Amino acid sequence: MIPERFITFAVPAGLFIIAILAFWTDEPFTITLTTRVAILGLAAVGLNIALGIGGLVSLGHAAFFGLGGYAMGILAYHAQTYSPLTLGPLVIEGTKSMPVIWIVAVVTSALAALAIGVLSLRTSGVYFIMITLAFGQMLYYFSVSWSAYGGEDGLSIYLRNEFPGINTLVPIQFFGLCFVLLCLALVLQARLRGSSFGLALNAARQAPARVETVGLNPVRLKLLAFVISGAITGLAGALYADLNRFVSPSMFSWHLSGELIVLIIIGGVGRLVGPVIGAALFVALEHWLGGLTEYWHIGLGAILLGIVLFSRGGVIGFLTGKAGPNV
Amino acid sequence: MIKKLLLSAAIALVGTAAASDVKVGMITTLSGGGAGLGIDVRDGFMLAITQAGRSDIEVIIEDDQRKPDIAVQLSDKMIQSERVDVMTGIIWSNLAMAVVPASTAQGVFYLSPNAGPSALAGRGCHENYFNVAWQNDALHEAAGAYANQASFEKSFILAPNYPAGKDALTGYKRLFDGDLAGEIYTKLGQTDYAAEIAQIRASGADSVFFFLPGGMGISFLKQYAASGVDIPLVGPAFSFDQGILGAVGDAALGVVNTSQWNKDIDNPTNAAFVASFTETYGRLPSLYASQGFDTANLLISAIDVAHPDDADAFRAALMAADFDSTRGDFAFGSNRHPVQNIYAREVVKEGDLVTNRILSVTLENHGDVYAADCTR
Amino acid sequence: MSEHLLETRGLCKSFGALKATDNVSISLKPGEIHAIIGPNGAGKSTLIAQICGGLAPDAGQILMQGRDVTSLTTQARAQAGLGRTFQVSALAMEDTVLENVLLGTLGASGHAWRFWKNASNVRDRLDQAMAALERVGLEKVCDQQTATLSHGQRRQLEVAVALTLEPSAFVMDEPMAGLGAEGTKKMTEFLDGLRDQAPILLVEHDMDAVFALADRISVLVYGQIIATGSVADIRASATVRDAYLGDPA
Amino acid sequence: MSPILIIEQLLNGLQFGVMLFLMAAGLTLIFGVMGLINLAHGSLYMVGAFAAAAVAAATGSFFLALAASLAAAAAAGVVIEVFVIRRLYRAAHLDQVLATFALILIFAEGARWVFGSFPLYFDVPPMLSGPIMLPGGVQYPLYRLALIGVGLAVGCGLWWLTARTRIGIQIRAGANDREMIAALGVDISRLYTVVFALGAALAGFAGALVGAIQSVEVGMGDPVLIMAFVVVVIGGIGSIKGAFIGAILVGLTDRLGGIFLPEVFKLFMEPGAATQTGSALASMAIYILMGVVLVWRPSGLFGARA
Repeated sequence: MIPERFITFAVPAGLFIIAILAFWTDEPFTITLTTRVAILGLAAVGLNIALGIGGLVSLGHAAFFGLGGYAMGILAYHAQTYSPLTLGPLVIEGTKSMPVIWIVAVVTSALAALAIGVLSLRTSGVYFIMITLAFGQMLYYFSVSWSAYGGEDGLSIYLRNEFPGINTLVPIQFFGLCFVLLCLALVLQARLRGSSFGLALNAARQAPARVETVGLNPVRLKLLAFVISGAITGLAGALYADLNRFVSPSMFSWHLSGELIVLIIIGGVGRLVGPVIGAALFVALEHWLGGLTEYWHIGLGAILLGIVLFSRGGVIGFLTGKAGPNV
Repeated sequence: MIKKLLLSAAIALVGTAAASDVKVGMITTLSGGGAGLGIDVRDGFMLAITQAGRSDIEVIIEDDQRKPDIAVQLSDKMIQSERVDVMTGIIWSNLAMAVVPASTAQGVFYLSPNAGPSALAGRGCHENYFNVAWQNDALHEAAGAYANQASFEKSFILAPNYPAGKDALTGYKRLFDGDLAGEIYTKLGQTDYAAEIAQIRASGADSVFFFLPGGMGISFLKQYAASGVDIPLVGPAFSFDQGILGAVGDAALGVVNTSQWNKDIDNPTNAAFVASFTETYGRLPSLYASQGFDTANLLISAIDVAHPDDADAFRAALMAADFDSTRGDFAFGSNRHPVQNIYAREVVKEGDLVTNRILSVTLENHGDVYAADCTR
Repeated sequence: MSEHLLETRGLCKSFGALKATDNVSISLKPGEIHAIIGPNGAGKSTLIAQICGGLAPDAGQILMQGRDVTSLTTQARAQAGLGRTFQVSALAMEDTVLENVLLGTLGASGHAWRFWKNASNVRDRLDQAMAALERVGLEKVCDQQTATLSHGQRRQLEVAVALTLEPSAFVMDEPMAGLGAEGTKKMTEFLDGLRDQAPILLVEHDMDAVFALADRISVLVYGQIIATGSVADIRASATVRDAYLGDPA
Repeated sequence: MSPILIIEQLLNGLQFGVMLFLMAAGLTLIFGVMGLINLAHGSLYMVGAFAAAAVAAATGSFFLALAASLAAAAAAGVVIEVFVIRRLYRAAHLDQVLATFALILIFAEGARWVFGSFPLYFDVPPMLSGPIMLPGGVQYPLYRLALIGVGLAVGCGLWWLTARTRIGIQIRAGANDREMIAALGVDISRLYTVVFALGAALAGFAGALVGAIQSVEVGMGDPVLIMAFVVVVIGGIGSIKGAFIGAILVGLTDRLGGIFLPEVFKLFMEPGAATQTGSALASMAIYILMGVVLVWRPSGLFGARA
């Protein structure tokens, strides 16, 4: 059995080494794939805070991913066309600066998570799942029918946005940026999990009645977790949009919400680096199975069923021999 | 086993050694909704390559699942990892917008076998981007022109609420001289058109123009036929293509639609194409299959003149369009989009088979209005 | 300030035609253990839920130290000094014993809005938590996962969590349930010593424990308090015998 | 807006609503009785439509096709209940979500594998095709009218089943108290299989009925599934009555919103922009309805518990 602490350090290190090796052997596409792993991992790390610690099975996290993406898309579109964004009396200049875009993405998705959270946390269990799903779909349909930013066709941003001191068009440099953000999010989650807030949130998942009777409000704890979670997933959305230089309503699709949950389960629910393992395996599967057969989704579905029915705790649970938290 | 491995390694070595080979990357939709279109383009394209017996053209085919983000990643892979010379295959305008500008900016040639968004035909055109199908507006404009020829005076027009839908209605209105009885945008992916049909009935229109690709069109046609409304329908070919007609059945009979191709266009290339496609794949070719076939033949004709590494010569060879098209005459306009005839077709029954028959030429040597904006 | 630390006045709650709580007025004085007994279905759980805040009464008031808390939430009542244990242990089973008690200390501090510093590195809280564990005799197992505890230990842990709140009144829902003879004896001794810290409203089925501990007993039958008095009064009461004690169930 | 148009739109909303009800009823029963969230319910809808299209192509009989849709969806329901779902009743919702999501992938690609990528042909029978003149001069498709009738009949049937029959009593008991039903000596595992098959058959039946006027293709169940979720949330989980009222509300909101919102915006905006804004808002109308219901009643209109 492998200690979880080892896995926690080995997985990000492994991802980094693969990217560096790909750089040396001049395989830029492999770097692009590792970047994709880092970004999807980051999105799922966000979801894992709500899901793994708080027990909130959100089937609508694509909403935040998409909002982050559109924050990037809209700002960059206005910068690219040199036309400011006018909202009534408010005139906002577009920007190509990643740090500004990130802040906007984080704030927008946090606000959306607050609104959706306030409504959905009036309920729990299956209601919560269905309501988050429904709100995600609402944003999907809205983005499809709101033609100012391309509607279904999406928005193309011809050049990646800028980060001071870095040429983001070079694959390895952009990977580095995403990797650093992923590591920061992992550190944040680790600290959060051990903090007073994490302790209370974790207890709110397992025994909400207990949390109430010691004088804490479990709904508020979960709401804050949902907001933090949405904000991180939103940041990932902005990066994903930059990776593809393109945003479209498909970033809001409920299949993506489902896939984010899939990433977490493959790696191990509530485990720190579970989402990163999940993202790595998912991207690898997509490319290998996808290369083998057009019908690779059948294989993916079968693998998922196998994980649910026979292996509690995902890859990390298997490696450490310990089942994960119960959500 | 080891021998086999050595052999394949040797082939691989030879493959990379032969620098004059042309690598073609095809990204198209082979799984999920709308896979039928991608499969037709692929089959048409590969039929042409096989018939030409060209072993110096290597085609790498990938499935974009109709997801723009997947398409972008695949194009990164094609360019960065496979180092292809030419790309092709994309079906949908939104995927094309995600892939084409970035690809052509990296020096790759792109030949579009289906999508023709206006943004890439006008100011956003690129010297390495060639459209072998049509500019998106073309078939809709032809529908408007047909409505004039049929002396329609009051049209009800509808399309899904997304950019291609808006282009469609704009295209129709551009050439249609009559008035509009109503103009509505439906939800993308909508499957129930009872409400819209009720509005059509109440509108007093003498004709209905609709652009509802894929499953949407099937639903609309079936429901329209059942509603008892008998105002004549006009639409672009997308809802009447051979793959879809099978699902619509008799409900489509008599509907006039516009297309740049049909299986009864009378030229030897087309006759041979229809026969060999039917024989090879066991089904009739669609519009999309013909576009894939033409794209491949255009490519072959250009490679015979120059290798894509010699970009200027290759580009000039593409521009010459010196190949036998299934459409008969084929030429590019200044923005590298087709200038071609667009026909009005009627859905008819041939025995048990519901299919299309050409009525007339609606627009002759038709280009597009965006060409003037293309300065590159 | 009222001499009653906890009091209900004319509490009523109906579910359709069923009167689960019917004009219940009880009180808890400093230093006492006040036991509520009654047959199954008498409405004990409904009563406790109203006192602790999970269920809103149809009529009547709940007061803590003379202050009306009827409209306050469960959390607010806990912060006002109400310590509660559950009939079925409500504990974070995946967490360690210490973490469960630390949760109580968070509640005592009124909030959990600290996001960076490790929760078990706060000196005061750790001391407070360990003190509570020592009181109930669980300090040796503080690093064990709660799910590995025996049933009796979980009951003790429930009490320890409530202790960290330093409540002014306890409400305990069947703390002896499922404990063996030995466990019941230990728990009885422990509660006996606890009453000086804060009085206890005790709902219990184990009559031996009730008679050993209670200063006062109230008998709840069909949602009504039919008698309140000392152990001797209740033993002697004919009404109670007829309605409840004489009943072999 | 003429009164005739309004009546026609009301009928359309009603027709859409009763079809949603067939989907939502199965979902809400399965959830109410077994506590299971079934994302694959949309796949069963698709199975019904594909089975109907295949049988109609082979036999030419519409009614055989309908029977086939019931049988195929129920059989698919039994198979997935026995091999997958049964292991998930005690599992966390998360596992249920994941497993049924996996089933969606398998069903969607499986259907494409077997039936190919093109939509299938399935049409209304001649005896039900064409329009009919209703009193008041409203011309309305006969088939849609039949759908409304069938939907209402199924609704009554379900009401009778749950309120008046032995299995209905077991279902209601199961929804309220799982221990009690075990105590009554009912074979729980058989009851679960039966309920799941019933829900699946209803979904498949809806798929076939609607498939005759729409296109039968892979992925056709997804949008309906999500709307059915909205219906269940609005109506309250486990309540057949709630599912019915919720479905009619959602059906009417969706259909009327799409037509009337753009008209409303035309009152104070120029027509092009009004159509745009109105359509965009109409696409969100049912979700806004859901939000309002949630604020007002978190456990739905007829839900027992949140």
